Amino acid sequence: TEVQESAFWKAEVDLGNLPPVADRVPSEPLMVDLERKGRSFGQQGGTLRTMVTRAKDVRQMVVYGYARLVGYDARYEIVPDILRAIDIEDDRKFTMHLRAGHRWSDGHPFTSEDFRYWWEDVANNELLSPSGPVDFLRVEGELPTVTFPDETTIIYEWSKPNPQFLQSLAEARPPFIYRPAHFLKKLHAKYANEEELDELLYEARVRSWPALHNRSDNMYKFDNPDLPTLQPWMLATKDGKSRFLFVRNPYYHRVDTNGVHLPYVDVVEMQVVAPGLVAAKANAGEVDLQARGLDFKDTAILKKGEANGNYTTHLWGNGTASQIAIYLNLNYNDDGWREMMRDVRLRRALSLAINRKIINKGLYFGLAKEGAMTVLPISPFYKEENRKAWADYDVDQANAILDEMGLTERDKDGYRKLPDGRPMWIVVETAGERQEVENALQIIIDNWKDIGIKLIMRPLERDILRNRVYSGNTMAAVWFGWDNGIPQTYTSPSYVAPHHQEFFAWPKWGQYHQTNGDAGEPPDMPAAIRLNELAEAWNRAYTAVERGQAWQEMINIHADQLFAIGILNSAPQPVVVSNRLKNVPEKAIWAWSPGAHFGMHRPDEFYFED
Amino acid sequence: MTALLTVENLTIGFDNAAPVVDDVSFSVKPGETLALVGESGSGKTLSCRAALRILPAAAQVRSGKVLFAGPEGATPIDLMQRSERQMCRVRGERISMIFQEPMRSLSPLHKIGNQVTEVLRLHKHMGKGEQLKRVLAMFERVGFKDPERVYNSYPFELSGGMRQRAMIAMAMVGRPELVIADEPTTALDVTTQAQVLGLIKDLQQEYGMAVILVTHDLGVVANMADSVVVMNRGRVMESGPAPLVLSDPKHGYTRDLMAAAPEIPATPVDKGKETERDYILEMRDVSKTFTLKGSSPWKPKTVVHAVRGIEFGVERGKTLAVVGESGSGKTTCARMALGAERADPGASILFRSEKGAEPVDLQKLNNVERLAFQRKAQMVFQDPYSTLNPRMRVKDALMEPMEIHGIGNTSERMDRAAEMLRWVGLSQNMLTRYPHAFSGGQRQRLSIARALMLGPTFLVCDEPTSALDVSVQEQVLTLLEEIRDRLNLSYLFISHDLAVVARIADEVAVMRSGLVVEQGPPDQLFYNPQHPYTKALIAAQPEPDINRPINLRIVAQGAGEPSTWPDAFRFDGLDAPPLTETGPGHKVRCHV
Amino acid sequence: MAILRFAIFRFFTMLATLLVVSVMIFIIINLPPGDYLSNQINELRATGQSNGIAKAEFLRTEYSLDQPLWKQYMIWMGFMPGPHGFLGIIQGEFGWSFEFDKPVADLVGGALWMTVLVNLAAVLFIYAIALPLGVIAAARSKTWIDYTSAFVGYLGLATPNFLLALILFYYGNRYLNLPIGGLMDPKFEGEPMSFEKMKSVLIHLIIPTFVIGTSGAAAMMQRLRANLLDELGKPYVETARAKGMRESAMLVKYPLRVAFNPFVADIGTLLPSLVSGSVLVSVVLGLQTIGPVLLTALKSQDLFLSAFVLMFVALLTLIGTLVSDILLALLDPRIRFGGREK
Amino acid sequence: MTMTPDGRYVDDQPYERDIGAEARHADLDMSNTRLLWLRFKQHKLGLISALFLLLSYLMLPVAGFISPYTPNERQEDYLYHPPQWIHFFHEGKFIGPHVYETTAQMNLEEFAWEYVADESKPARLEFFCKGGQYRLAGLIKTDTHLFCAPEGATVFLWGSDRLGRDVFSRIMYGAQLSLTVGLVGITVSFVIGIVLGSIAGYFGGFLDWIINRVIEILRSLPELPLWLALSAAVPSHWGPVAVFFIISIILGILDWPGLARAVRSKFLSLREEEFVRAAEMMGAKPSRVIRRHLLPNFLSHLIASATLSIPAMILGETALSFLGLGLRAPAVSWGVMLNDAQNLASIEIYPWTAIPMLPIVVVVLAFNFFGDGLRDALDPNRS
Ligand SMILES: Nc1ncnc2c1ncn2[C@@H]1O[C@H](COP(=O)(O)OP(=O)(O)OP(=O)(O)O)[C@@H](O)[C@H]1O
Ligand SMILES: Nc1ncnc2c1ncn2[C@@H]1O[C@H](COP(=O)(O)OP(=O)(O)OP(=O)(O)O)[C@@H](O)[C@H]1O
Ligand SMILES: [Mg+2]
Ligand SMILES: [Mg+2]
Ligand code: NI
Repeated sequence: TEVQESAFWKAEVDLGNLPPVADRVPSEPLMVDLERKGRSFGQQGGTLRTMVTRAKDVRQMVVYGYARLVGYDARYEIVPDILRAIDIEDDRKFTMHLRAGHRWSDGHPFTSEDFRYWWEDVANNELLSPSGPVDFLRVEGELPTVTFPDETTIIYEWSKPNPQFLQSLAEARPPFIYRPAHFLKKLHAKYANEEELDELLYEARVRSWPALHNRSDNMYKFDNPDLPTLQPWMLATKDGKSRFLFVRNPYYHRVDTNGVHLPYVDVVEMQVVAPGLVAAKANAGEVDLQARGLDFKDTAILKKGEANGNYTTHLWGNGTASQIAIYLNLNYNDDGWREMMRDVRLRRALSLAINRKIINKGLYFGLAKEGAMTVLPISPFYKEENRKAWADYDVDQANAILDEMGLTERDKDGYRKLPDGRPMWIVVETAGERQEVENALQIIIDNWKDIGIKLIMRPLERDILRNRVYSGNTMAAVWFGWDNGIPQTYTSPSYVAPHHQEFFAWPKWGQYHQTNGDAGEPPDMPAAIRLNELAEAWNRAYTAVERGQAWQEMINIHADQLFAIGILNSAPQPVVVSNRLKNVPEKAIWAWSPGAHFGMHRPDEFYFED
Repeated sequence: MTALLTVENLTIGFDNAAPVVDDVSFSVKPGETLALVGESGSGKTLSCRAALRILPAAAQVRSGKVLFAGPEGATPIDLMQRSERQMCRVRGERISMIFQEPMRSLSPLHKIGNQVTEVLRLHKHMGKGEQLKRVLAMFERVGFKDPERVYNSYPFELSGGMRQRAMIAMAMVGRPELVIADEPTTALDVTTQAQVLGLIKDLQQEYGMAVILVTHDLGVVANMADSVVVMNRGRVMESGPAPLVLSDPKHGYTRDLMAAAPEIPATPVDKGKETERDYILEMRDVSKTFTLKGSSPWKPKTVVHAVRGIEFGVERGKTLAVVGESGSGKTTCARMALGAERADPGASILFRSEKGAEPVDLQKLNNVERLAFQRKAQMVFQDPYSTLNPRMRVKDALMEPMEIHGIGNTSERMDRAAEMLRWVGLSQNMLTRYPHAFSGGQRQRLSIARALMLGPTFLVCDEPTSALDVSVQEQVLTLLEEIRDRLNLSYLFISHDLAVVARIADEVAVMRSGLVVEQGPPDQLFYNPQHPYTKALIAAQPEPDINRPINLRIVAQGAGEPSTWPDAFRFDGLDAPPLTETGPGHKVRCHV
Repeated sequence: MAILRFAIFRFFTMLATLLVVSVMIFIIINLPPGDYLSNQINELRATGQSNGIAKAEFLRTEYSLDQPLWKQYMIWMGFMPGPHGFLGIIQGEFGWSFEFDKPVADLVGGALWMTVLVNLAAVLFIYAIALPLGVIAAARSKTWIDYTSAFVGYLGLATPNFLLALILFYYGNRYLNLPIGGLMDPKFEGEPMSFEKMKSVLIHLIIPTFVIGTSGAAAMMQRLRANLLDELGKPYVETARAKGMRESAMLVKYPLRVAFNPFVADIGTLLPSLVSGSVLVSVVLGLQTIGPVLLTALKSQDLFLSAFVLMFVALLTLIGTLVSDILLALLDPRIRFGGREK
Repeated sequence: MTMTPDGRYVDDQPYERDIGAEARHADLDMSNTRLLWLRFKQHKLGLISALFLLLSYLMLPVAGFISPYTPNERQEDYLYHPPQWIHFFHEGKFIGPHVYETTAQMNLEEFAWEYVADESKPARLEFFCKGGQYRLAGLIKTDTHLFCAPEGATVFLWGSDRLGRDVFSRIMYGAQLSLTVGLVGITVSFVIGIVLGSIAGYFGGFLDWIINRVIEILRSLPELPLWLALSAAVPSHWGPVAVFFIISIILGILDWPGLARAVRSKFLSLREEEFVRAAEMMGAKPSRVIRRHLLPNFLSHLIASATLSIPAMILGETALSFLGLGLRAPAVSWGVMLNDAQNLASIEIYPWTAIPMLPIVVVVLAFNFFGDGLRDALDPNRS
């Protein structure tokens, strides 16, 4: 089938400013068979209105656009997207094939030169990347050999497997291993004319070319309309403050099987509004597609506005492993408490004492799934018993456990005492941004009181909270569970191992790993050491089965050890969809990773029906 | 001819108390002057205010009508029934009022010129230039030497008399049909008073203006009034044509009043003289200059030489009276005598608390000495209203000096306050009132009472009786004399009333333009005045006798510009002849 | 000349004060633990992105954030040259916003105008409402108009701004078709000023002005009323009445001027409040003013950006106090410059 | 009355030269406070307000007794319960105060809770009954409540909130904090503001200069970062009330410059008044002049300012909690409650969660009228 010219660009084409569509799409475009995906074919046109809460969230368009070298499909499998194909040998050698005739949004050909430029002139340039290429390209410290045999082929090769490689490329925030070379060379000392570069530096008021280059090559920020892109929509607003328009990329690489050039929607209008007003504006029917900035507690008001606002509110499930999770800081600076918290029995007792049902009922209308922090059912590693482990409300058992631990002394208010005589007051710090957390803690305060433990809630500013946790000043903190609640065998288990300080239970172990031992402490609990070993094993594994085994054991350890006390998961996330907008799934998972929120549902296939 | 304004059966009261104005009626015809005389606190001011409907909020008009004749032939309108808005067209334009206490009655934040011109702006359609001309002309006529300066001054930069004249100018400049003048000349020296009275008469003749003149000064009544209303305790005691009432008072109160009127005795009374002089206060080479604030920052500063090289002393147990032209620096002198104002450098003001004691220089007191001095020296202020804290009950105001100096306990202070009030002829029940709930004369007596609370040895009285009717004045003067003699008090006594001065003073200083022009014991000064200004003063003293009108010629000559005086006395700019002794204790500023 | 000398003297005091303030501001901004780049790195790590970290480290040396605090201050102020001949405030170089990746000067320009617009509207609203109402409430004290205005004022004062805004937005949109949030219809953004844009801005200003203004208006009204009531009993008011002045004109000319004294004293805050007055309100109402910029800058410790805004506000505060002192002297001739005579 | 033919009028009532001294009034020896009270009594609205405030404050220690529930007591089956009426008549018969039992229904269409009352079975309210434990006046532990619902029924006079807590009870308890702690801040700010303002205004000169500089610097100092820094600095184990208390005081400390400047400028002009000079001439010390002469003449402004600070102080925490500071659960205050209500659902679907606005407005108005009454009583010119 012939690809049809879009009405949107027709005038430009007629004027000769733009080549006809046949010359714009790659010679082998990605053909999308919507029928087979269970969707309907649509038509081009329309403006899709959506809202963000900060101007810098224009980057959401990179997330939503989700044009990646490879990306997840609806079954969470990684398939080529920008790439025509990818050949993988033992997870060791990756041969990437570009689409012939693929072009950047400014019409310049997209070739292996763009990959070479990044690898040689950016990632390996000391000034631009002082610490060398990014981590995911290192396998036990080893960098790949990268070769560019021809215009459309790029080969990344390691001596050992790098199972994270593909997954990273499919992330919501991908490591752009290619850059528009033709555009950036003007800013690169190696290529640019010195005088012109100086002039550019002066204009931009930066002091060195790396600074300017760094600023200009940020493909994720998406705030520079001049920077060529491969995303379905490209930014058309210069210096926007509260409103950004994105128009269809005339060179986009996807076409539906009817020959209609994607994306269907011509223009995306993104408006920056105050966080508190998102629900009000959605209720007034001022958006076509919105989930960011909406909370479950807004559902009632959203439902109420449906009739007048001509939209429908879908409830998606949240993709994080736990909507609310309490992290006892195993690296807390206080010795007595640290030892206490490292005792798994305490964590179990605390978990058992939480009445999850009531929290679910009060906060989520009973629509979330109560349970400990583990993976979601659609993950292959899901086990019902893990979700249930230590998560059934049982005050007596909890009390029994605590008594068994020897914490029988109580103070005059009925709170237990630590062996050193201090009362058992657990200060739980939160980033005071989510009302539901406060409400849940409110219930947990009562719950824990029943087992003689006092919970003190302390909301802090997000950054301050992080700093406090990382330095070991925080006793316990509340955050989401793992971002990625649906890991597959190929998902790197790094985040479930003590590798990151961002897992608030082990900030210092994480630092130790992240800084290669410069800071923090090495893990010294058997379970944590085992997690490390398993992560290692996953890395070294050659087969999916081996990786799966490692994964499963790690998940089981978490379930047993309760490094984070999960409350519930799959919390409903309201998604407001205009009644005119089609192809938006009614039920889906709202996840940053994997899935890039709307991204993996391919918003370029959404269309307006008149 | 029909009456211009008729007040009929006016009764005014406060709260539930007995009326303070009780069934008062009077009327005034166009071109006529009605004098309202009577006891202090008898309701004169309230009756006048009622006519303009600007009574205090608490006052209730219990009955009565105020009829104001419309333009020729129209039926009179009852002002009591008019709307506020309609009253606006009567006030200021057709009836204007001169208030008794000029300081408080002028806005402190606006220049005099602005406040006076306002009347023209409101009621007359004329250009800015014309307004200015007219206001300046009026200023000149009320006796301002330097109208421009006054135009640009703020009220607190003027002397008491100057403010009063500004009020007069404000009332007159719109040429209303009726002027209600409430004690318009209390703060004016007699020459200026004569001038102002002359002005009122002139205007009356020119425009047929009617005047209601509230005054305590029977001399003024005799000189001005066509008819008289005598009030006492809120009631009209007697009224009728002036010649008849003055020459043949029928009512007992009127007779009392006439009898109490002080006069300069026809023959000198010899007051015992001592040779050795024991000064309680001595002022040497005291000058004071002020810089005006009103002028714009880019114009050169206006400097006022309020006092220039004063040299005199107050003897222990004696009274030094200072008389002189309004604005001549009397109050400034008095304030410096109490250390309330800093004199220009070079001055020395010495105070001896006891005979032969080491003198202290008021310019260089430390805190302890100052407190000790303040206990001994007190002041009766010229403008009592503004020196009373409006938010302090009289009780507290009176007790305050004793509190400050830690004398007595509360009940003793209270008793003393009640006692003092009785001394000055006020009821102790007034103690709970706030200052605004008094009549002008009553406030003046409060001021005296407060000054006496501490039992001072040195008292500065700045026009202490100017607002008092003659009988109360008599009572107060007697009181002052009595305690002076009993307690050996010394007074610096400022007054414009020569009769009062003649009665109380042991020595008199006459001031003009910041200088003492003549000084001496009253028996010499009054019977052998040397200086033309002194002569003018004496000539201008009004007497309660219809047949002895003021001799305006002498007044005009003496009161005129110093440059018009005979050679020997003439001032030349800031240069003045020296003070030369012409007789025993008698000094005159002249070239010999 | 006194005023002139006074003004010059005050001007130099102001500079000295400003210097003190700049030190304190710098310290205070650095009080919360961490700094922008560390936070940024943490954030990057938390979102699983390690590839931005190198850049952040790069910025650290670029902007001398690795230096001790006092050196950072000196460099920021321009007393000491930074790397790459980095200039400071006194050289007219306001620094760099990490968060927005732009020179501070470029960044605040537009927002400043919007801020001034919003707050000017609020100030006008306050004066336009509070002045007349305060005067009327005093002149007609204890009447329905007095009570009603007090009630409405306190209602506005006693409702948290955000709740008030939400209520007004919700029902305003529902029944009056007023826009929710923002300062103009998004489609006008970046457009040159036009009649339509003007209209849009005005319509969008209605609710924010009301929300920001009510508390100020209520405050001003009640205080003005109290001060006026004090003045109304004074004899000079009667004099003015006796002149035949209309009540309203009289009130405005005489007592109001006296009653205005405390407000003039506070005019100093007017200027800075034009910029910073409505920080939190702007944040919750989603106005594109300097408020949200400042708040995010502070939260993320975007050092130079927040320091610049704060310095600017401080400067305005100082100028404001200066102006208010001069106005005060003009308003009331009795107020002298200088001390009490002993 | 006599009218003589020559147009004279002479009063013919007997004339005595001197009417004897009047009897001494009783109120002469009355203290100023008593006189003030007598005058205050005449301002009806002020009087009512004062009584209301008095009652409110008297209620504080027994708030626990009056409220049927304790503040954080959750009725898990009654989330977002609408306000319940107290009925007296059942089917036309008077049976005393009672409510009806209700059952919750989840409306999955609208995602809102709905309650159906069982009108057939009246549940009589119990009095002096047992309920959640609380401390009377913060001291005596007890569990007796004035009234509560019988087993199986609930009494939510003003509805319940998201967690099933009784709004009425929470407002009662919230008053304990909102009506007290905020006032501390006001006091601090007033004391500092007035003291420094008067010193600057009265003495002028160098002192004035210094104080003015301090004011300028304080005013130029950014509050926002200060709060941010503070929120990180307060020790974790501090209770929410302690934190709030400190914050109120700091709020007060930061708040005084505005007032100080107003006081200063007013005093600069007042000190030139004649009566101030007169007092000085009598030897009054500066402190006395300030207390007795200057302050009373500025009292109206101060009273108005104080009244106006009250809502700001009650609500100050809502602004602060935005920054992660301010009062927080489990402490209850009106601000905390309103904070919870800051979303559309609370306004549109569960409007009773915004009820705490009412007591704030009422209390603030009461303070206003009380202040006005006071001002009026102090006003010498008043009728
Ligand atoms: N606001 C008030 N409240 C109570 N009593 C008042 C008030 N104003 C005036 N009075 C009383 O009313 C009486 C009459 O006062 P008014 O001012 O008319 O006296 P006056 O004749 O003008 O006396 P003076 O010659 O002393 O000025 C006085 O006794 C005074 O105390
Ligand atoms: N604070 C001031 N600022 C400027 N000029 C002043 C000030 N006080 C007084 N003057 C001027 O000083 C001169 C003397 O004033 P003073 O009050 O001593 O006069 P006085 O003799 O008491 O007059 P009167 O009899 O009218 O009260 C006047 O010209 C007055 O305008
Ligand atoms: Mg009088
Ligand atoms: Mg005088
Ligand atoms: Ni006289």
